[in-house]
Amino acid sequence: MNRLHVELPGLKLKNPIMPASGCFGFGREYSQFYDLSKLGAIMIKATTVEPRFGNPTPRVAETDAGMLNAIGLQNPGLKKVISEELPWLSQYDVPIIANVAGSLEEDYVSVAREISKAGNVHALELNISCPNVKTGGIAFGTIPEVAKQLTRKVKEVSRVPVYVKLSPNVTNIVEMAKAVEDGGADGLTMINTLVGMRLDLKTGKPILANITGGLSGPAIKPVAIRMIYEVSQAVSIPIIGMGGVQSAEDVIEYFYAGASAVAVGTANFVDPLVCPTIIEELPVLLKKLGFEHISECRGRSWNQHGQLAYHRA
Amino acid sequence: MNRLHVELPGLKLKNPIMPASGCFGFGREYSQFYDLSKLGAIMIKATTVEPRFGNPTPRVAETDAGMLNAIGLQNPGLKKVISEELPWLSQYDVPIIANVAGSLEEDYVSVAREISKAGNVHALELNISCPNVKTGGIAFGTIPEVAKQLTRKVKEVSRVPVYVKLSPNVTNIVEMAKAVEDGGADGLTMINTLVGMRLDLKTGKPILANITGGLSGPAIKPVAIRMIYEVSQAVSIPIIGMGGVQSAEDVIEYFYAGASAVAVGTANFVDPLVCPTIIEELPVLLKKLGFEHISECRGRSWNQHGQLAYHRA
Amino acid sequence: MIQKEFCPIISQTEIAEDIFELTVKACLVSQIKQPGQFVHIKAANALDPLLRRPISISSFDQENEQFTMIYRKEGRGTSLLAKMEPGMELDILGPLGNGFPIEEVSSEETALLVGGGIGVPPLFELSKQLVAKGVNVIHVLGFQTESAVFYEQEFLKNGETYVTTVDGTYGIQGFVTDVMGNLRFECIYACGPTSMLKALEQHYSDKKLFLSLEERMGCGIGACFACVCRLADDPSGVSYKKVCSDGPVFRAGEVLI
Amino acid sequence: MIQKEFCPIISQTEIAEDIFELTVKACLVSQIKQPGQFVHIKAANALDPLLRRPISISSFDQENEQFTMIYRKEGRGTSLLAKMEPGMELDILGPLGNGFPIEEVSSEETALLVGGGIGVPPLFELSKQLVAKGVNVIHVLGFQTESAVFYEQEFLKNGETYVTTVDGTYGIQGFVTDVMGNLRFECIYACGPTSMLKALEQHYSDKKLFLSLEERMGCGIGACFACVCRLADDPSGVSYKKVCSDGPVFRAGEVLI
Ligand SMILES: Cc1cc2nc3c(=O)[nH]c(=O)nc-3n(C[C@H](O)[C@H](O)[C@H](O)COP(=O)(O)OP(=O)(O)OC[C@H]3O[C@@H](n4cnc5c(N)ncnc54)[C@H](O)[C@@H]3O)c2cc1C
Ligand SMILES: Cc1cc2nc3c(=O)[nH]c(=O)nc-3n(C[C@H](O)[C@H](O)[C@H](O)COP(=O)(O)OP(=O)(O)OC[C@H]3O[C@@H](n4cnc5c(N)ncnc54)[C@H](O)[C@@H]3O)c2cc1C
Ligand SMILES: Cc1cc2nc3c(=O)[nH]c(=O)nc-3n(C[C@H](O)[C@H](O)[C@H](O)COP(=O)(O)O)c2cc1C
Ligand SMILES: Cc1cc2nc3c(=O)[nH]c(=O)nc-3n(C[C@H](O)[C@H](O)[C@H](O)COP(=O)(O)O)c2cc1C
Ligand code: FES
Ligand code: FES
Repeated sequence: MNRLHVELPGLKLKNPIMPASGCFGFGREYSQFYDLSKLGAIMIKATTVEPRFGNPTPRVAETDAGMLNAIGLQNPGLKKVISEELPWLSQYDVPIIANVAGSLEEDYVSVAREISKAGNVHALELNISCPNVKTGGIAFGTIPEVAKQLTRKVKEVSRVPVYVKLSPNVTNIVEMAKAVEDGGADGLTMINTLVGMRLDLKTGKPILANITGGLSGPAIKPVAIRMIYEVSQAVSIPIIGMGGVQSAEDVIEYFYAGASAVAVGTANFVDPLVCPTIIEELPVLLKKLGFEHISECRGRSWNQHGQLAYHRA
Repeated sequence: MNRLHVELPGLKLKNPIMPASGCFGFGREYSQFYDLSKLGAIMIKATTVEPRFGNPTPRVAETDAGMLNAIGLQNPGLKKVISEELPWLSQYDVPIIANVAGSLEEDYVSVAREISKAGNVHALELNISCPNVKTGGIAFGTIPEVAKQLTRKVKEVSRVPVYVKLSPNVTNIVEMAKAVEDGGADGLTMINTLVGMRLDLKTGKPILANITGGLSGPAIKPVAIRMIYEVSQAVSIPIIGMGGVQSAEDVIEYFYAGASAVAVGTANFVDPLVCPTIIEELPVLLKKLGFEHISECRGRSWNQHGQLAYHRA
Repeated sequence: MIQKEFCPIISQTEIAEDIFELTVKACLVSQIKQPGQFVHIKAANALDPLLRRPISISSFDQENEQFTMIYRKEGRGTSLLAKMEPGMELDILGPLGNGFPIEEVSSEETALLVGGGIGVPPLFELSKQLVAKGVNVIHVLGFQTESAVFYEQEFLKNGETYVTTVDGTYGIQGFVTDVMGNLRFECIYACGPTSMLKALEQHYSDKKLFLSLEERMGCGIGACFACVCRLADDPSGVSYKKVCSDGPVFRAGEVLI
Repeated sequence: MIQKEFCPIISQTEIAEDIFELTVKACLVSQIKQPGQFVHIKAANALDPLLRRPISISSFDQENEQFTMIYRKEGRGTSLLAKMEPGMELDILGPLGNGFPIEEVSSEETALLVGGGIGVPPLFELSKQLVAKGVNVIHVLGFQTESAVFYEQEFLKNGETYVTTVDGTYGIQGFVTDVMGNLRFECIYACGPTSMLKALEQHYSDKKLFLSLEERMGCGIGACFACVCRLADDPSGVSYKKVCSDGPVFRAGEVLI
């Protein structure tokens, strides 16, 4: 019995588990540990038009049950991603979700247009929520009308479905979600990191060279679950959930909240084998809980049967 | 050498450590463990005009390095707080900061007017940020203009300085802080809890009867530090910082960020002696770090000398 | 007085499937007033898990300054606890709350002690104290299944003991209430799942009946208002009791369960 | 190949103030290629602390499948590590990165090994391998103060060894660079604080010079871009190396430190 097969716009997933963008590079490093074809999908590192070096180091700082990062969207740029990374990834039987970033609307549009042509890119993830870049970005992720416009523009040029990645650093997440749904988004991914900071006890100065960073890991899971619970009831597009996922139990909690698939970020750093481990443990846990298929869990926190037609295989 | 004495509007504090509102009741329980006069101040449980039962149980749920609560402002009401709790507390040589809550503007105004007359109430903490009450509340804590109006109204009737407690569940915390400063706030307290949620693995339903709750504890500390860092540079009123404080090191980190005093919430549940322990350890740590007085730490993350005249004894 | 103490573990044994008996050395034993009180345990020195766990005192020994708990390995905290070994120290806060009033039965009378699953432990100390007082004691202990049964022999030493299992794999098949009809007693002391307590309250409102409640806790000492329950008679709509500091044991009819 | 393995602790000793020598049994030893590689250690099974800690391999023994690390007890992770005892298991990921190229010196030549504080450990395996190869080895080891000095005897067995302390409480007073002026060598291998590495780069750009860098890490395997440094020669402004997977050892002048 296949308990894990899930279909989302543009994505036929063997299972609903995928590494989150920025926590898996372009897959090369983790391919040393396991066959990437085991994954439901791969969300690759943010891609911008030009190569970016990102922020100065230190770029990470540990926090209680979490970490801050301020990588600053370091990436080799659109051309190299298309000419080197995506072709390398095409050896694996796994759909790629390309994380699209930029400072200006044109940047997003250019990256989306080009990267969506790659054969193994099955969906885009519009990163309007990176807390670690100074220019642009913020407005896209916090002003509904701006997010909607950007989504619309990207939808116009993308050959594949577009998921918009929401920032949790807003007063009203439902409003943001509805705006990008209105803009034509095919799905949502949430949440990106919460803006946080740590200071060094000895110097009094920020540990991160960038001063602030994005908080990820188990610490933020309750915020993510709450936001997905709220948003999944207010929109009719599917959500890929993320934030502190470490185990099969966490995945089920995300489905209960209303997610249709789940991404794993920080946990990869703690255990490089975390994704295949979760994929292996999920069917056992589902069976134990009495579910024939993972989609039965979806939305159970707010709906008796937790199942919507569109994402069941 | 007294390294800990701090003065804030309305408050001459032996030390800058106080239990946070809602995490210490009205002090009776913790008085079994130590002399409450050791504390810098006490922030008592939210008081509303009428007695409130609060939300149904379960009201707490554990999370990674944190907890959710949805107490729902249970309290015995203004009359009893004034006739029983405050007189009981007056046996201790410790200033009380009264946490004022309500659903309507009138409620806040009534509580503020009456409770500020009590002799041992040296300041009010305007709770415009409780995530666990359905009516009112939210607008006060998320719309700058509304928060400002409320602050102004409360200032008109209060006999003691008014601190406004900010919610972290907003897009722009600086805007909120500036608005209440404009409204006449004498100080800020921040942060209240982040809205979060947990689901039960077996039932799929929320663990909290109230569905969502407020996330507190070490998990939220990086968010609090970041917000205090931002706000302390943008306003000229002092900040009492809180969120996950557990140790003397944490207190210093809050001062570095820009806080002028620190409140301890959830940690009281883990260790009922946490406040006196911190108070004892602080001077030792300050000495080790080379500070003569804790005020030297203040704002060190953004200002070389970390010291502002108004809060030094 | 409530104490916070680092208590060395004396012994830990798995006495049934996932059921552990844990004995610690603790000065706080001198403060125990009643059977049915509990302690609040920090299962890790670190942040994971953050909160303490409430566990009943199942028996204690003033003279040797030690007490025993029996708990089921469930989630994160109790799983960590189950890994701890003699010699290690546990951060314990207690004794907490108010327990079973043994003064409510006199020596000629019969007390019925009704326990469900992991509600059984606090009844053991109660049973010992009642017997010491000369009370006639009958125990009815309900479990899910054979592998979950524990302490039958220990209770038997104190008096008549009936064990039920839901699936009938051991003892009498059914619920504790299925056995109780045939027994005579003046007073019931009970601890177990809410459904069991409700059934008792419904059928035995004519008897003296004391129930030990469970509720999720924050502080465990009465400060955070996490664990409140409503009074049964509540004209104002705002009256309450705290399970941690007013309870966990209440007279039936006092609070809504 | 990088392995993730639960490694039983064979021994742990405090060899200087807050400096611990920890030896574990590990199959991953068979994968070690060079001295100067490191491992990434999870100091707790729980969430506290969350991230792994990078620690250098200070020596290893292929035959007995064990390797040794030397670390300073600093913050949360290393403090937890310091409490662990033989028999317990450590979750270790490794071996990681690229170490010191011993092929850069030939057997007639002299290599100078310069270590500062907790940068000393990886030089020990390097020293052993160079000596085995017939290279003449000189060690200059800098510490803060007497109580922080470790492994002097061990290094002495391999060759000339100078110890400096900043406060002059042991050995020569001053910095490692104060000693180096009088020595003759063809190649320098160094690990220690950035200030030390910078000084070496400035004064010895004419020599073969290999530096082991430190940077805060996320993944430790090259996936997260936490630990990048810029290339010294970087016309595009975006070229980089990752300390974890391209380093931690770089040829002086290759990257900006
Ligand atoms: C007064 C009292 C006495 C108790 N005595 C015993 C006893 O003697 N033996 C025993 O096995 N159990 C007892 N319990 C239940 C015990 O507290 C829980 O089983 C335990 O807290 C579960 O913790 P965990 O880490 O295993 O589970 P988790 O799922 O990791 O716990 C998560 C959170 O939920 C709380 N929680 C989970 N289940 C319960 C519960 N049933 N009651 C209260 N809080 C809960 C935990 O305390 C923690 O805060 C008692 C509970 C109370 C209130
Ligand atoms: C390649 C490499 C090899 C190393 N080898 C050794 C060694 O052999 N012996 C030794 O004692 N130390 C070594 N270090 C430094 C060691 O990693 C830190 O001392 C350790 O991570 C501190 O962890 P903590 O839990 O004590 O401190 P905490 O302050 O709790 O650490 C918090 C976070 O900061 C990181 N961090 C703190 N200090 C450093 C540092 N100096 N370098 C990198 N990350 C840091 C931690 O890894 C953690 O993520 C090495 C570092 C690197 C990069
Ligand atoms: C080191 C690091 C780098 C990240 N880079 C990106 C990125 O490039 N694009 C993006 O959309 N999200 C990025 N994120 C956010 C993650 O994709 C994810 O949304 C977040 O970390 C929450 O999930 P987690 O708690 O499982 O890590 C990054 C997170 C981390 C920790
Ligand atoms: C159980 C509980 C009850 C609380 N009740 C109140 C309250 O009545 N009024 C208020 O302003 N804040 C209340 N808070 C928020 C705390 O005062 C504090 O802002 C928050 O918990 C963050 O601090 P901490 O992480 O140290 O707990 C409550 C927090 C908890 C955990
Ligand atoms: S647990 Fe805090 S009041 Fe009972
Ligand atoms: S630590 Fe992740 S790339 Fe080096």
